[in-house]
Amino acid sequence: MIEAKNVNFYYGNFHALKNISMQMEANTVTAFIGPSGCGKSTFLRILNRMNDLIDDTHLAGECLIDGQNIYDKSVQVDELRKKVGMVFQKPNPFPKSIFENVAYGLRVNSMGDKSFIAGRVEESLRGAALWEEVKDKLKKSAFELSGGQQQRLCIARALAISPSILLMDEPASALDPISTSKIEELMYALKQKYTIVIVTHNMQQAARVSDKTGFFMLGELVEYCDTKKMFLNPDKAQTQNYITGKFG
Amino acid sequence: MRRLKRIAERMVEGLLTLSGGVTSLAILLIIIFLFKEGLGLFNSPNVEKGYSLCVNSSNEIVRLNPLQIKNIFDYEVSNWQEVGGADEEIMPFRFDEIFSQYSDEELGEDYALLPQRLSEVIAKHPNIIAFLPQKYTPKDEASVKVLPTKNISFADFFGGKEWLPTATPSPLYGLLPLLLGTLWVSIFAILIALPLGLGVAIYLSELATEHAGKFLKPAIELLAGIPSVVYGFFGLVVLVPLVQRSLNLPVGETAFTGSLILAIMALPTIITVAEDAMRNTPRAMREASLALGATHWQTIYKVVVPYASSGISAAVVLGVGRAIGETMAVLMVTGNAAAMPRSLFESVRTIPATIAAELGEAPAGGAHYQSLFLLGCILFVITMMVSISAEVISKRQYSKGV
Amino acid sequence: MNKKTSQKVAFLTFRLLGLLVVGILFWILGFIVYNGIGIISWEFLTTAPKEGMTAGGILPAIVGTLCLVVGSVIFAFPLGVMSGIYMVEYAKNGWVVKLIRVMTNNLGSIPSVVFGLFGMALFVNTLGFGDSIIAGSLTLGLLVLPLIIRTTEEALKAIPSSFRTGSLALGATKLQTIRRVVLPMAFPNIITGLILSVGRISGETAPILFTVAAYFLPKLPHSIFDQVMALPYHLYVIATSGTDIEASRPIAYGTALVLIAIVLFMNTLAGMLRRYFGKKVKTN
Amino acid sequence: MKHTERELQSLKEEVSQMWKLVLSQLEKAKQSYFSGDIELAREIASREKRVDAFELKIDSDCENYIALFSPVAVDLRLVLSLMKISSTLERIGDFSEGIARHVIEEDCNRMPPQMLEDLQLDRMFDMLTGMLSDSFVALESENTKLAGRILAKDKEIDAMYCNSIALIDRFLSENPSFIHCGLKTLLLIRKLERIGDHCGNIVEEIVFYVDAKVLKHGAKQNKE
Repeated sequence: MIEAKNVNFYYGNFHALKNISMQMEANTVTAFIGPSGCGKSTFLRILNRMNDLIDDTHLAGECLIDGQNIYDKSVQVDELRKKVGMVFQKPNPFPKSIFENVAYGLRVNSMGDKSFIAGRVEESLRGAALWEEVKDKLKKSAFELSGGQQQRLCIARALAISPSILLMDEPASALDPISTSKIEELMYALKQKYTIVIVTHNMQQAARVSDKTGFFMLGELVEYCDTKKMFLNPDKAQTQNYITGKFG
Repeated sequence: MRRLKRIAERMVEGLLTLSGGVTSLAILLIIIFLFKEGLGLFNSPNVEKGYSLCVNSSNEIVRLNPLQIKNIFDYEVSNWQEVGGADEEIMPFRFDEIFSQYSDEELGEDYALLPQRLSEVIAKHPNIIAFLPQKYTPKDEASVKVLPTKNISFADFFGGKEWLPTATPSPLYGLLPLLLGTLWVSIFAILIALPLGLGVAIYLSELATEHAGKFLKPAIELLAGIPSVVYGFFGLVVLVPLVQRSLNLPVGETAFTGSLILAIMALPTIITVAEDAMRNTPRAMREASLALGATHWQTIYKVVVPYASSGISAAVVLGVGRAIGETMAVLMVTGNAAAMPRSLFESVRTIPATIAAELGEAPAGGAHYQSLFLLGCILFVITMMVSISAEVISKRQYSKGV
Repeated sequence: MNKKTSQKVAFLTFRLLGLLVVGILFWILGFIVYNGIGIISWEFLTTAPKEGMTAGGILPAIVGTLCLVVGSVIFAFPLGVMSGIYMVEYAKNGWVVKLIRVMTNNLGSIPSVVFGLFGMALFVNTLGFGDSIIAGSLTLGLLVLPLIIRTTEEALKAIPSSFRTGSLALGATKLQTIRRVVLPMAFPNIITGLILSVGRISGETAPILFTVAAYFLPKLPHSIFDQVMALPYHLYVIATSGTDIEASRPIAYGTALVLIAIVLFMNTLAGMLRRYFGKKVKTN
Repeated sequence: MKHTERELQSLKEEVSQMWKLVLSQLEKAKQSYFSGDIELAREIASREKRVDAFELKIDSDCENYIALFSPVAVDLRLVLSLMKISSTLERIGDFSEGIARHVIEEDCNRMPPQMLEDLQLDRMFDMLTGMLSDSFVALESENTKLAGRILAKDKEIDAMYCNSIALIDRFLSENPSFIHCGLKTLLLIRKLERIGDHCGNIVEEIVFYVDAKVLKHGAKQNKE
């Protein structure tokens, strides 16, 4: 379970997130929608402390995962990121073989021996619905895969280290509709085992895959509710205007 | 009025187009002049111009190569057997020695009798080999055999292991010691500079705070801006004694000292190019690695460095290029002994240093002068290859993994 | 926690290496400044060498270097700028341009001693200039040509094409656009290239060895066909082959200091200009 | 199967269930009418609420489906048809309840059996249940070949309705004491005729879903 309590985030003097409080249940898909620059990606990256990489930023408030504040001094950031996997907007496989891409996370965290890694790689590729397509070319470069396959490879890579939470930052925005629908199906299947948080520009996508949806605007969480409610009868006029495209 | 303006514009544009070709023209001219002078070496006789070698006609020797001639006159070879003749002691005879054997009267007015006297000397000693100006060489004498002179060959130049351009009677233009000296010093310099440069590049692109970067980058620019003669001077007064004392060597002017100074000079090139390459690693790639729980350092050596490897190779190649062509600093600290390099702690001589040191003393148009131009050609070709391969390497996209 | 430790060790090493590089720079600069500062005086800068270069000043060398700088800039700057304009504004993408670009890059990578050889063969011998300011200037000019071309190209490329289309749309010809819009905007950066090349010219030794530099010539040049002394060559001479090397050491330090001061001043000036104008363009 | 497809499938499943319920309502209405079983009629009346609940549920599920999955083409036609079918089914359910009420009210004693036979009420009921179950099969099998047959039955029912007006008119002029009962019977027949029309509408919706053709309001005839 993920819980944000009064999270405020600043890029320098820019107040990027204002008083965000929300809870995300285990084994659900939560989607964040909102116009560009509304802070949804920023908020996603707070959940595995990816924003630590950006200079001159700071955070106020608490962000708890399974009851523990992840910004606590005692938290090891790489351990946290092991638990909270992330998939990025553009497929970004490493310039390595397919196998090595998936094994990367295991190797850098020194998890298990050779046979364990081999088993884990297969399991993750199956989990990402990619195994059948790549099982004969594991030693080939990851760049030989199509965009959609690369993105599923990146998902497999994230799954390999057994995270409990999977963050996806517009995971299908660079893909064609067929690959997109494969990724969406995957998310639907993955929520049995993982808690998934996804940022998307595509409202239909949020509607299709998510259980709950949060609408961000200008750094504020305008509305957060069941996806069905959000797309049928949102509470706030702002939300209504945005999802009906009358925003402006 | 309008037409005049249009014509003027046309002219200016023509001028611009012409100036666009100026670098190509320069390279073309460089090639023409370098190779014209340089290749002239192969038309020069292998004995000093205007001189010839004579032996007693009873001597069965037909020809000698430049190395043999040099060894004979250096008294390193003392028996004809060693150069393919009879078992007899060699008696090298230089032209000057005639004046100690004959008085001026005996040589006649304006040395008219000189050729005659010389032939007498040669006739008297069957084991003699005489190095004489062609002007005074005895002609049509039965007792004297003039050895045929041959032009310097490619093999003499490219395969020669000795560089003695001022040796008489037969100068030696062997490229190998210079070429090896150049490579020796340059490659060792890169071996020193690469880990250092790579480390600093990683520091700059990955670790340095903005403040530290602001301080370090101009420092590296300054390091690149210091003239090579100043590096040479610094090497000469600081590094040479330092190397000599700390390693307990007879002289401090060694290949090692040269490598040290070259390493410092190649550092800015390596750092800048490698840093650029590493900065170009997509942010997404780093984030993916970090998101998988890798530490920053693991991300650097497992993702960033492999991704930047082509850029880093280009940095190395460019560094080598800079080191190979470097003249003044090397000239001042390596000691310039033109011998085949055997160890790092001996004096060596590089191609650029040879050119710089000897061109002033070589008479224009002579074989020595031409040989230095030929060295220039070699240098030109090497750096051309280096810069083209650097370009190819750095353009090579990292499309295939593994 | 093993990976933490190795990260700590590695990062510490890199920090130290960074410090080492700065250390080396300060070692070299400090050494020269420390030893040379004592000899610098008005007299040192304004008198000719005396007593076999073990005493006196370095005026002829300073003047000589100045002559070479001016000479080569007069030759190389217009040519380089024009060439850069051609490359950016006129050349269409084709094999000719590719060739020219490769040639420019390669010209930049040719060792300076090869330029010296070339200058000697062409300007000194073939064209019969003899060892002279003009031969040396032309050689040095050729050497810095790629630098000027490259900085000009970069300066021009940094101008957004919207300015060009804007001007063209008002009925200006291409040349007018370049002259009135593009060049004035690119000018500061082009000047940066010029300053950098001045720094480069003042420090180069190898190309002038055989084309202009005089071992010892205590008078000032009268025409462009005179030989001159030059700072870098003077340093080389008194450091390695002066009449009394030990006695002339202080002079050598002084010369090195003057040389380094000129070169570094130029580089810093160029860097400051670049940063200043870089910022200015950005905020616009 | 993709989860969007599964979602659509379950929507269809709901409509089938509603369908079965309505069908059984109609059958029971017939049974109670002919046997005068008031208990059964009460049961029908109370089960009508379930039909209404079904309609509401299917409506909101369809809304959600459109809102969340923004269906297009055949999926969109299916959802739209299902929505209309469910409301039509609800209407049919209402009529079934109306028949049940007719039984419950008891104020109308039986028409003479001969009259009922002449009116062919039995046959009308059977045709209607046949139409309803046929159209159900048509939807399940996505087969529109049955459509013509069902629409033909509708015409037949219309004819029977017209015929029954004449019959009752004559019957009442001969037996004025049956006026109340006769009118009520006419209303009942009118209900059956309406059910027939609704079945026809359902078939038109199925044709719209499967073949994307609009049969409504004689659109077909206009085209021809």
